[in-house]
Amino acid sequence: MLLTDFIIFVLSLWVGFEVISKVPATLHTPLMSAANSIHGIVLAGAIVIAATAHNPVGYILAFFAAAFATMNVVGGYVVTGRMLKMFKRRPAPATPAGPPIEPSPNGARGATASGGTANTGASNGAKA
Amino acid sequence: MLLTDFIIFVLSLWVGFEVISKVPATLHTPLMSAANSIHGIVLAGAIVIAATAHNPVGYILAFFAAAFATMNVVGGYVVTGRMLKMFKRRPAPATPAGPPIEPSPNGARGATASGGTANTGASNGAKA
Amino acid sequence: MTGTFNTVIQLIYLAAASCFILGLHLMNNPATARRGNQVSIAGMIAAIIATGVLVIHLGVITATGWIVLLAGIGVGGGLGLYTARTVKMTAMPQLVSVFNAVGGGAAALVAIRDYSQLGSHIGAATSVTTLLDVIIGSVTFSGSIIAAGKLQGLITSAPVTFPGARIVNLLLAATAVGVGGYVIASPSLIGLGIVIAAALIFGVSMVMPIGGADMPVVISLLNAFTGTAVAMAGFVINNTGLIIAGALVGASGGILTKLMADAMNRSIGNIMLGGFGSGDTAVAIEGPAGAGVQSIAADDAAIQLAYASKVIIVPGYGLAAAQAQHEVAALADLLESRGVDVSYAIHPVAGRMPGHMNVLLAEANVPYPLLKEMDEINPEFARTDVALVIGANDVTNPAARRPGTAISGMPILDVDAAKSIIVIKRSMGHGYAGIDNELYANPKTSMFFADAKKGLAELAASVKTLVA
Amino acid sequence: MTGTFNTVIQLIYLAAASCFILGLHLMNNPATARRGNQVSIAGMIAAIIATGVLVIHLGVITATGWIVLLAGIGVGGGLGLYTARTVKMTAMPQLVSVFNAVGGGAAALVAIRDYSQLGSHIGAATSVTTLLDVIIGSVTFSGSIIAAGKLQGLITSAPVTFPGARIVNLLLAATAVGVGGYVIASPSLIGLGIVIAAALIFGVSMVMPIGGADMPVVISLLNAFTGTAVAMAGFVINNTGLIIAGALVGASGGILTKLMADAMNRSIGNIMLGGFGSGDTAVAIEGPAGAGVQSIAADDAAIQLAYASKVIIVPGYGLAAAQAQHEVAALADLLESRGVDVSYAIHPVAGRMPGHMNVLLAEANVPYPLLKEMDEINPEFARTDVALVIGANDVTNPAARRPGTAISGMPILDVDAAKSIIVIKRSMGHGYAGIDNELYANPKTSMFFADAKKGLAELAASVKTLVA
Ligand SMILES: NC(=O)c1ccc[n+]([C@@H]2O[C@H](COP(=O)([O-])OP(=O)(O)OC[C@H]3O[C@@H](n4cnc5c(N)ncnc54)[C@H](OP(=O)(O)O)[C@@H]3O)[C@@H](O)[C@H]2O)c1
Ligand SMILES: NC(=O)c1ccc[n+]([C@@H]2O[C@H](COP(=O)([O-])OP(=O)(O)OC[C@H]3O[C@@H](n4cnc5c(N)ncnc54)[C@H](OP(=O)(O)O)[C@@H]3O)[C@@H](O)[C@H]2O)c1
Repeated sequence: MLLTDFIIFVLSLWVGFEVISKVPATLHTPLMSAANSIHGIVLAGAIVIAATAHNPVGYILAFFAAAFATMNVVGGYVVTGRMLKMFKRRPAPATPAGPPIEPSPNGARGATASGGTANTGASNGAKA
Repeated sequence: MLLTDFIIFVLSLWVGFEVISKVPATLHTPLMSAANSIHGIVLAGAIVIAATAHNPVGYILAFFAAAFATMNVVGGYVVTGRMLKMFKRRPAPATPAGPPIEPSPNGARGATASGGTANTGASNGAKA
Repeated sequence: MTGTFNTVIQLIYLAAASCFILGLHLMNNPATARRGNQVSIAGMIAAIIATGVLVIHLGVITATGWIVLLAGIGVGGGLGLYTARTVKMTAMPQLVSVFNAVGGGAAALVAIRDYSQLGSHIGAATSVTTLLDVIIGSVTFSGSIIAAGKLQGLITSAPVTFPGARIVNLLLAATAVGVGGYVIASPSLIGLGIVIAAALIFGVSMVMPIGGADMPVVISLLNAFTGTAVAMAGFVINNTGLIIAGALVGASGGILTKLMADAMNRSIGNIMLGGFGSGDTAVAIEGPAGAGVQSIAADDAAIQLAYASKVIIVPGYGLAAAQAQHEVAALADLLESRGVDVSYAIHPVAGRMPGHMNVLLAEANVPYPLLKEMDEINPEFARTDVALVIGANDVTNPAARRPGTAISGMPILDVDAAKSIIVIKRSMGHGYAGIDNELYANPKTSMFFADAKKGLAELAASVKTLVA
Repeated sequence: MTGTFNTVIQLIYLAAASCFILGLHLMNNPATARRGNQVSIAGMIAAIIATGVLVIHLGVITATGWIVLLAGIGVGGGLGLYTARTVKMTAMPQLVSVFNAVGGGAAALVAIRDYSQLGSHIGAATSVTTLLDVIIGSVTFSGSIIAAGKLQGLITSAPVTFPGARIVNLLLAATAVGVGGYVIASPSLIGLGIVIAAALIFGVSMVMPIGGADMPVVISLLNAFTGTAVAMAGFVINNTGLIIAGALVGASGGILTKLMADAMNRSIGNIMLGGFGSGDTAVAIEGPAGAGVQSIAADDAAIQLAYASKVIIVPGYGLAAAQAQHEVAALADLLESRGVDVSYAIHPVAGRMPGHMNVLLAEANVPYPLLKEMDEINPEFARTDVALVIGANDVTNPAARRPGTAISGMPILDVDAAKSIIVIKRSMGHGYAGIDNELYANPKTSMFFADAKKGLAELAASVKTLVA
């Protein structure tokens, strides 16, 4: 059991390692905040210990664990959402929406710093 | 057991999904060949069934399994190696080594189509 | 519990984890970032509900347990929602840090509870993860609170250190680990208490010596810590969901920390060891000084701007410090209404947190497309009549181009390529890096010495008079 | 077996899998690709040795088992090494396809062996994966062999199809799955045989209707299939190493297939349904034809090249077909010795496989830095005196820039920006896409009608005479 847990742990590390590709600096803070919300899943752990609590100490620990975890998960997602609102797109009044970047032939996945903006830029163009 | 195996399976799918970022087309064939060699790990399976074989049928199956798998793994890696040899660098006689690309601030990971060549180009410059 | 039931729960956890992964993936790109967050939320809801169902199914939870649990969720949820809704955009990093703290705290509590309950009946393997969870969780808890305090200005953002600080840190770490090892061998709650105390103090003494301006990176690092702590909690209560999500955050947080540090060309190492993160110690020498620096009056600056055909605004930390985002937006609108082509040059590390300028200007409803990333806008400066630098310093300092300076190697905005440059700042005071800026001595440059907020208001006023 | 022993083996598998991941990661970038392959190899060796040790430790293997095993390894290894060493660079895709076939075959055999041995004692869950393994493995086996045959020219590369082919495919698939379901319910070797047969035939009939030129994509897809089959084999014999590595290949292979298809702007869907992958049905109409097309003689072409200051060579499928790589390298050296700046413009899908031109020119020892990717070289055409197009057609066809053509939307090399263009091909014959090329009617273009090998030799000769 511990072994398979460990295997799962390592594989998840790999996923985390690979999932963050080159990100425009603008997204660093939102991404940090998003990752932050995800570890709010510890709430699941809090629920479990609340379920097995039978004495005052247990209840107190469970209470704080639940409160802390919920604060993390709720607050985290709301803040992230607010940060990402700044990517809402409104038609650009004066300037052209984006740089004329040649669509690279295999531009399938993984936003690059410039690539990222290019995308938004492009879709602005579409909207504007 | 089946459950944890499945979890491991899904996580590995995610890793595979994330690990291939934008690759210069030049590398498509070598990458395909590399992935090909990796599934040569089925040789481990062949060894296991050879270990548990006790009748002619079992032996025959084990033999072919072992032969097939070994061919896959050995051939795969050798071919990949040969393909990648073409990235060996020799000082460029006439032309400049690479395009003058501004190093992007967070150019930490994940090669982009052009980025890829830029890298090689750059290092040529260094070598030349 | 029935096998199949458990299986279903596990599969839901797996699905949730997949949502988290997909969410992060989508967040690599501004175009899909918001969808990413929604996917992630969906996964979280699924995971929590599944756990609730599991607990009900187990049926061991007492009535008090329910009350405690729901009370905790209510209180925590309320606090989280309220703070997250009301916090000012620019104060978000410290809030994230607080959420970090509570996350780490919760992870630690899970392990503590587990340890105190099981006492000596736990196998060594489990209690190693238990202790790791306790230690990492506690360090993150106190460390994150200090980090938040520094950013909020409740604690001096200047590096606080004292002779022998390093040794103290080493001792604390040694205590936590050493005693930790002991309590694994022979379980004792006092021992555990010592471990917790040592870890908490260590968290404080780890972050105190780091300058406020480096906090974004530190927070990101502590974020990765919390992830790891949560993964450990997953081992403790043997919950796959926690393990996967925790490890995911641990690794991606680590990568993210590196990207951040790279962007402000610092190494994580020398950030953690403290050093020039001293932040805003830049003393504002009153009045202009320095050789060959020419200053300019509001009206003349206004004329240049009003009759330019292309203006690029270069915002920096000063704009945030002066809270002048609305003024700058107003001025830009004014110029645009006169047909001037206005755009903003956003340096990756302008301000004091990644994306600082974006949040700031978003607050003033500057359309996102007007904000241009550095690589995108640098070529445009040559075609620009006036570069209006507002409270930006280091990110425009040509000194970065030659080696041997505090900012050498940091990519900068090629402001000096513009036909003329107007700099709004209060004095010749230094920026974060604490070095002089050669740009100000450039003959093309004229300094408009003023607080950003007031200065911009003046400019707007005089532009208006011009138009009238 | 002892728990710890098993644990160690599992950890070695995990380490091996991590090597595979890291290897693929490094292979995303030309600069680190070779190291990536070495890391991957290291992981593989570790995994195999660990398995060997495991088997010895179990001690159940018979002497005959050893002989059989080692014989198999010897034969397979020898074959693999020999073919891989001796194959011509340009024949590599078909060889990869063969390795694919044997990999899938091996995976299928593992499941067959397992099924035949365990008979009815297996739980449904296991035998679902068993059947999946058998089916996917068999399809890959026969499909890959056909694909290799088409590329090698042993089987016509033209799409082979007949009325009702689709229905037949459906029936075959239905049989495999249906009977598969039956043999899970009530195990029977005959049933398994039917499943295998149906799967094998399906593999053939799936690949036959696809044109030879689309084979690189098909091979990549089958590669992903094999990965999945191997993962299933991992489920069958409950081996984590196989599961991780297999799933890894399954997913990354899938992504890679998509990237490939995108690069030659096809969708995987319409490739699998066959269609205009018909490849080299381009009939070579003898002698020049077409309005307003001017042809040029070797000497005149030689003069243009010899006195140019910058020449870009645009190789295409024709260069490979004529095996003229050494001739082009020789000509390039000759020009460079005269101080002409020569470089090669490599279109991502020039030729018939990704990287076709790179392997081809590498064979003639053209230094890698001279090969420029499309995005990098396109801006340079404007500064180019002569663009020498050798057996390239579609990748230079301006028709791609406007909608409604077979290649619309495919990014092309901006050859027509060069001051003058010389095209070497045998006739006005079409390329892979089977459409006319407006470039040839361009006043700046002069056609040098010849087989690439002969033509280039002539050119070199006349350049030499000029120098003398
Ligand atoms: N973005 C991040 O994630 C991050 C994190 C940590 C550190 N940093 C560092 O912070 C720096 C950011 O560069 P920057 O150019 O944005 O800022 P800066 O280099 O720190 O300069 C800010 C300037 O604004 C002026 N200023 C301060 N208050 C002002 C006010 N009320 N009105 C007008 N001007 C005011 C100051 O000059 P006066 O005193 O003369 O007014 C100061 O020179 C970089 O060195 C970066 O590495 C960034
Ligand atoms: N790279 C890949 O992965 C891949 C895979 C599948 C399909 N494709 C497709 O293949 C095409 C590649 O374009 P391409 O420009 O490289 O090739 P192409 O468009 O297929 O044109 C090749 C040209 O070479 C000429 N040629 C043939 N044999 C020759 C010889 N012995 N000497 C001189 N010329 C000869 C032919 O004209 P003559 O008959 O008049 O000589 C033909 O027009 C693209 O459409 C691409 O989508 C690529």
